[in-house]
Amino acid sequence: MAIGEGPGSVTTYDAKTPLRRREEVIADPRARLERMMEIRHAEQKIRELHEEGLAWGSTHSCDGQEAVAVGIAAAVPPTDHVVGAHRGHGLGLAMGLTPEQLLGETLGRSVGAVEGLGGSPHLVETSVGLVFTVTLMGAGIPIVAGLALAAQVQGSDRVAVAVFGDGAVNIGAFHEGLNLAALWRLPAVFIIENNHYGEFSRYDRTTTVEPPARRAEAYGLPWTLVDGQDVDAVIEAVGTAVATARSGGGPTLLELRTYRYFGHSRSDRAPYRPEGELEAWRARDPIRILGDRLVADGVVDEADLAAMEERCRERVEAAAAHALAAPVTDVTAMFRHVYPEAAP
Amino acid sequence: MAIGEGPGSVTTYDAKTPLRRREEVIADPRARLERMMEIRHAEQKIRELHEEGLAWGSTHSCDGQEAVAVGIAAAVPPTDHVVGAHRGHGLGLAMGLTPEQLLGETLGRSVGAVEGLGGSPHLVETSVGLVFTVTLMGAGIPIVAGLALAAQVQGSDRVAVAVFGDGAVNIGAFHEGLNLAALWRLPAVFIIENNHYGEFSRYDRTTTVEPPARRAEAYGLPWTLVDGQDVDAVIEAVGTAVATARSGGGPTLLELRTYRYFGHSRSDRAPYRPEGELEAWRARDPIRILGDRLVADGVVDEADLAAMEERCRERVEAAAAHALAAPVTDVTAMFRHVYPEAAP
Amino acid sequence: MARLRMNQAIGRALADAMDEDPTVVVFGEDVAAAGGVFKTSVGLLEAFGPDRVRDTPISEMAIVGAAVGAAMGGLRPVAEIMFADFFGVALDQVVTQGALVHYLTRGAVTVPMVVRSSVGAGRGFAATHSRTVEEWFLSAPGLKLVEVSGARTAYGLLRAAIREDGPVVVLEPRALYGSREEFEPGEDAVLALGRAEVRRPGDEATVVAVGQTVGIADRAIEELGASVELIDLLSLRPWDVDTVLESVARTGRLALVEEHPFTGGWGPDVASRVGQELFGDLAAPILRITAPDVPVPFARELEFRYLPSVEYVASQLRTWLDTGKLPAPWWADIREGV
Amino acid sequence: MARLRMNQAIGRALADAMDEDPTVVVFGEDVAAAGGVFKTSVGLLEAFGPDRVRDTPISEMAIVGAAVGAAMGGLRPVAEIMFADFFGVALDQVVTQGALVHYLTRGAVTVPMVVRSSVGAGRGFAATHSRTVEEWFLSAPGLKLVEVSGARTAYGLLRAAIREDGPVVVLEPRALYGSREEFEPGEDAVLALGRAEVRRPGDEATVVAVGQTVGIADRAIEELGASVELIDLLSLRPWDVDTVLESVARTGRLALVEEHPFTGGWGPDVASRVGQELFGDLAAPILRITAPDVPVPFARELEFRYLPSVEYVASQLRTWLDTGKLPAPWWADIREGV
Ligand SMILES: Cc1ncc(C[n+]2csc(CCOP(=O)(O)OP(=O)(O)O)c2C)c(N)n1
Ligand SMILES: Cc1ncc(C[n+]2csc(CCOP(=O)(O)OP(=O)(O)O)c2C)c(N)n1
Ligand SMILES: [Mg+2]
Ligand SMILES: [Mg+2]
Repeated sequence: MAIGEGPGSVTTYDAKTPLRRREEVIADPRARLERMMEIRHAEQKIRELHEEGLAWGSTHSCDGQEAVAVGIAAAVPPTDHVVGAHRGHGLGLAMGLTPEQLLGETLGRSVGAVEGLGGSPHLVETSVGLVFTVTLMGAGIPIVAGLALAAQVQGSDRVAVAVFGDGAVNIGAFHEGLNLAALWRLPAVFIIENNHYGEFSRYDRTTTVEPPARRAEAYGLPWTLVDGQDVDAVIEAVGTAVATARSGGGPTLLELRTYRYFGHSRSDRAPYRPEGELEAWRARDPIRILGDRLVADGVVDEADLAAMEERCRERVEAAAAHALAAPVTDVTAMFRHVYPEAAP
Repeated sequence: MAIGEGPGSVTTYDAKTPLRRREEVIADPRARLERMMEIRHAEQKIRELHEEGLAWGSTHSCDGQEAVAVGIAAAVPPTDHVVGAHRGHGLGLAMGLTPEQLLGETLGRSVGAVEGLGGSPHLVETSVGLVFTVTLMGAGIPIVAGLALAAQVQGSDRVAVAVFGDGAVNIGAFHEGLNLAALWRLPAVFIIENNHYGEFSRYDRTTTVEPPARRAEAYGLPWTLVDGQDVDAVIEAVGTAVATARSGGGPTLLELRTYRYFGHSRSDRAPYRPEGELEAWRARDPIRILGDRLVADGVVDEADLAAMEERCRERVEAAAAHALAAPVTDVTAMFRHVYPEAAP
Repeated sequence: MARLRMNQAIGRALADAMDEDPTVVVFGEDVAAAGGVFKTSVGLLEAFGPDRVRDTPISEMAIVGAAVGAAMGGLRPVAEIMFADFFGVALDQVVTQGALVHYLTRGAVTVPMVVRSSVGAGRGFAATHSRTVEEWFLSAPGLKLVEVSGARTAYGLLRAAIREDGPVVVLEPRALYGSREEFEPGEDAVLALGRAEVRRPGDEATVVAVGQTVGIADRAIEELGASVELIDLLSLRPWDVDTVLESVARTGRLALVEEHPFTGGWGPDVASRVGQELFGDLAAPILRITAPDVPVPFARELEFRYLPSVEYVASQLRTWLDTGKLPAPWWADIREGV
Repeated sequence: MARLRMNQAIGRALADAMDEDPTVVVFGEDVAAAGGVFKTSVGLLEAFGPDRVRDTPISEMAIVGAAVGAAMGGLRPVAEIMFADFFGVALDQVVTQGALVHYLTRGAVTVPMVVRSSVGAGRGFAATHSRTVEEWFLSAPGLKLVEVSGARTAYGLLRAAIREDGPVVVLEPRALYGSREEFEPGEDAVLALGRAEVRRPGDEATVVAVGQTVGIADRAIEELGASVELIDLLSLRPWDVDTVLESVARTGRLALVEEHPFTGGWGPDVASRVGQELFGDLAAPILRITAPDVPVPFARELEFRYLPSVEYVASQLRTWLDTGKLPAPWWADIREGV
């Protein structure tokens, strides 16, 4: 096995923390709610760090898309392989990365998920199966086919999952990767996280079929359109697709409908959105939907919600303080891991 | 207009010959039959030239696929733009290239379609709209979108046509090119020449939908499956698609079902074909189908057919003799047309 | 005179070209309604309409391929590839299709297309969005390649590229999009492809730089206080052999300041050619000041260490001028590539 | 001892590696049932079954991407890209994805993949199927690049590449697939990446060649009758600086025989580095014997004129050895690039 055998990142938190955090999300709906709140707080904090001039460079927030991230993390066991895309803060935290790992990466510190060498679009944590994050549109799709091929050849029951944006459905790698995965009936799940926009273009201004997931038919694959604001719907759909893949039923293409509350990246004020669109989506806020449901079901009460929010706030603040206090990544780090160390 | 303005090839036959030959094919079913015979003879001659060691290098014969070539040439006016693919001897002759141009190119002579610089997979003759031939799978598809974009922006009623193999439907450029053409409703027609094989792989062993043309639906485009052995069916389908494109109705994806009688290229004896497959297709030989029809309709009689065959044989023999007598392309030719001449 | 940011100068060049020639069209990801992610095409959609200024899907192969076809069909398309790293999915359309059409049609078809793209580090875009990948294009027969170094050269070279009858790739250092320069746009500002510019005269040594290293080298020479000639290469294919040779023949020394890692890029071609032509006439070995052979790191401190800085370039030049020997690069003592 | 054609040696290397290591898998277009269009994988499907030996669709991006993923997932995939020109549609997966995974996961994930591909002219495949595009890979941090020169090195380097824990691109001159060489396959035949080989000793000059130019240079030196050392570079990234420098320091002269056009390719890096390191110690300018800067022409006479021939290499070397000056290339009097 190539994954997880490397020396791994040097971090000050416990190496088992991500897996523990992941197990919470898998096991407990309250943990899912809290994780969604944590993601929201982390995004807010990242914006602050940028405004204060402490963070820099490329970053993409996912406020509004938390149910997608947490739903995937809850439905996919940590032994499966997931490849994410550039807008991955939420997926990273949901899958188990610590806020320190995320904020450290954003700040270019040694405690970052990849030691500050990749930046926040490049989160990885192999202990929970987040094996790579791809920032070229759709490039992760054939890679996930390859991960699934490995499982198939090895006779493993591991499943490989690709998460990518609606913008990636028009790129060549999407086509080639899906065809290959379908042809070889690979144990893979392909997830379009349709937040309605590429950078500044609504998906229906660039994509010629509605819904985009219908493209699955071009490869003889099943597809499902899912309410990405409802974490339980996400878990259900992803879980079904993963189970199908695991039992030899081949790949599924899922489209999770969601919305990003902020611009594509920091400088984008999103002037291209039609009036009222943001408000309509905010009315279906994924945190509220799950919160209301858990309150209605008597699983939590309002005081619990407030306590969760407070814990998330504190956790994120502590993570930021910790990351800011951590050393800037050493210059020598850029020379490490360019090539694997030769066996001694 | 960029096309046709360049200095053009130096050839000894009349520069108007290709257009005249094209007009014959458009106007007269007998000319279509004779052109199909000519293609068959030319392919036979090319094999001989290779066996005799006179020709060399990459070449792909299209015996069995003549109705596709001639049908397209008959349905598309010479003022439209066509981009072909590597297996293009038939399309070239059908569109109007002379046998000298084809055989000269095969032999690397100055009388070749592109002076022997491209080889027989790179036939071009702008006077009849064969504006480029692409030998990387599917790469012509976005180029044809671009040609159609030019027509659209210019307000011209020109249509652009891409002809490519069944092997090209799994390449990224197919996906990206069709989506863009559909999105912009470009005046283009995309033609899959499905001869059932890539190099040595049957199309259904690499392609996950049946028929491949159904992929049009992934771009909201209409598609048609056509009997590629019946030149009249080809003319009808291509003509309809071209008319749709010309009148602003956007692109169509056509699949013309056909079969290549010989291997992929010279060295291939095609051992991968199931027994009886070739014979079954030979029973639906496109030349025979049209010949029988014209005889049945009283347009030609058996003597006419024999005369046509004889003319084709003679024309191809004369072309071969002429090409062999022509000078080998001069070494300085490889330095010409690398860049356009600067305006004087 | 106008004082424009480089991105504004590019927008101005596009607008002037579109005004002059109705066959010029512009397309790419978010170039129309949004005016480009780097604001290099602001206002074009409003001025020239949706037929000539178009947003595309995220489909780099289709973008370049459509430019090839549109150019064959009689337009002068200017396509944008947002980050040059993305040519990794579309290189075929540039070098194997577009650049060969004229040759393979024996001059019957021309491809007057321009593909613009941003390059380089210094903006926190990390490993996959920060390379200058000039070597992907340098050896492509039929293609021309330029890299601009500021607002004025961006304007002048883009206008020249649009007028060119063959395909041209224009690389724009994205770290410079916001930098301003004063110049007079218009006919007189159009530059010639294939020509380098002497940016400062000198007689002790010649420095050749490209893109964002031109400004860095300029400040480094200033700091140094030596009489060093600075040449902005501008065109990478073909590059201006005559101007470089003339200068080095005079100064006897050549240093290159490259953003690219030591291996590959535009530098070795220039160094190797000058070494051949001026064999025996050089007073010192050719100095290549480059980035190290590693992926572009994200952390700000690392990214600016990766890039040749003014101080680093000055110190390298100083040692080399003083000793006539090659100074070790800053990373010499770090075990590389492990 | 076995006397194998180069394509057989490649098949043997694949079979031996698959025997040795059950994680080795092979896929690409028509590599399984047909044994490869160049017959480099004949019999593997029968020997190792359809799980480990697979035909793919014509989808280069998926082929390389699947190799990246399969390698991440614990296999050692050997993917085939039929003609290296086709990397123009799949370069991203090699240099921007595969080569960066180890770095961007800080060593947590390795990518032990090999991508084999055929390169070069001399077989009548014309402009779009004949380039050696080494410059597309030369500057890619995280990647290794080799080019084989016959049956023995094809076997030895491929086996080494398969054992490597990072991604390796193996270029195979397709003109040599049918050429035979006698050697003993097996453990002792495995070569080390990063090492050049001295193919013939000499003390008047050093010639460095790669791929099919190794044999051409060898015959040219033979014809010349001079004492010229011939080095087969074999590895292009990283290249064996020590072996080359040691030789040139001894002989005082360096000539490169390159299949690539004069602009770009592996030559300028070697020439520029040697020029730096041995400044003042060279008895003559570094000679680069290359192809001209034009697309590969189809006509047989032209294609073999394009490629450096034995006679041409010998005559270039002779003039250079005799005069200490650079001879003009054969195309010097032809107006180039028009
Ligand atoms: C091949 C490629 N083209 C373009 C880009 C630039 N880019 C980065 S993010 C983005 C928009 C992506 O939209 P989508 O896939 O919907 O993801 P989202 O940002 O909405 O999460 C683009 C075009 C890229 N990274 N890769
Ligand atoms: C991108 C690319 N990949 C692979 C090839 C090699 N190749 C040449 S022809 C061919 C088979 C093409 O099959 P198809 O498209 O069905 O056309 P046909 O040969 O049947 O006419 C292949 C794989 C290529 N030219 N381009
Ligand atoms: Mg989106
Ligand atoms: Mg076919």
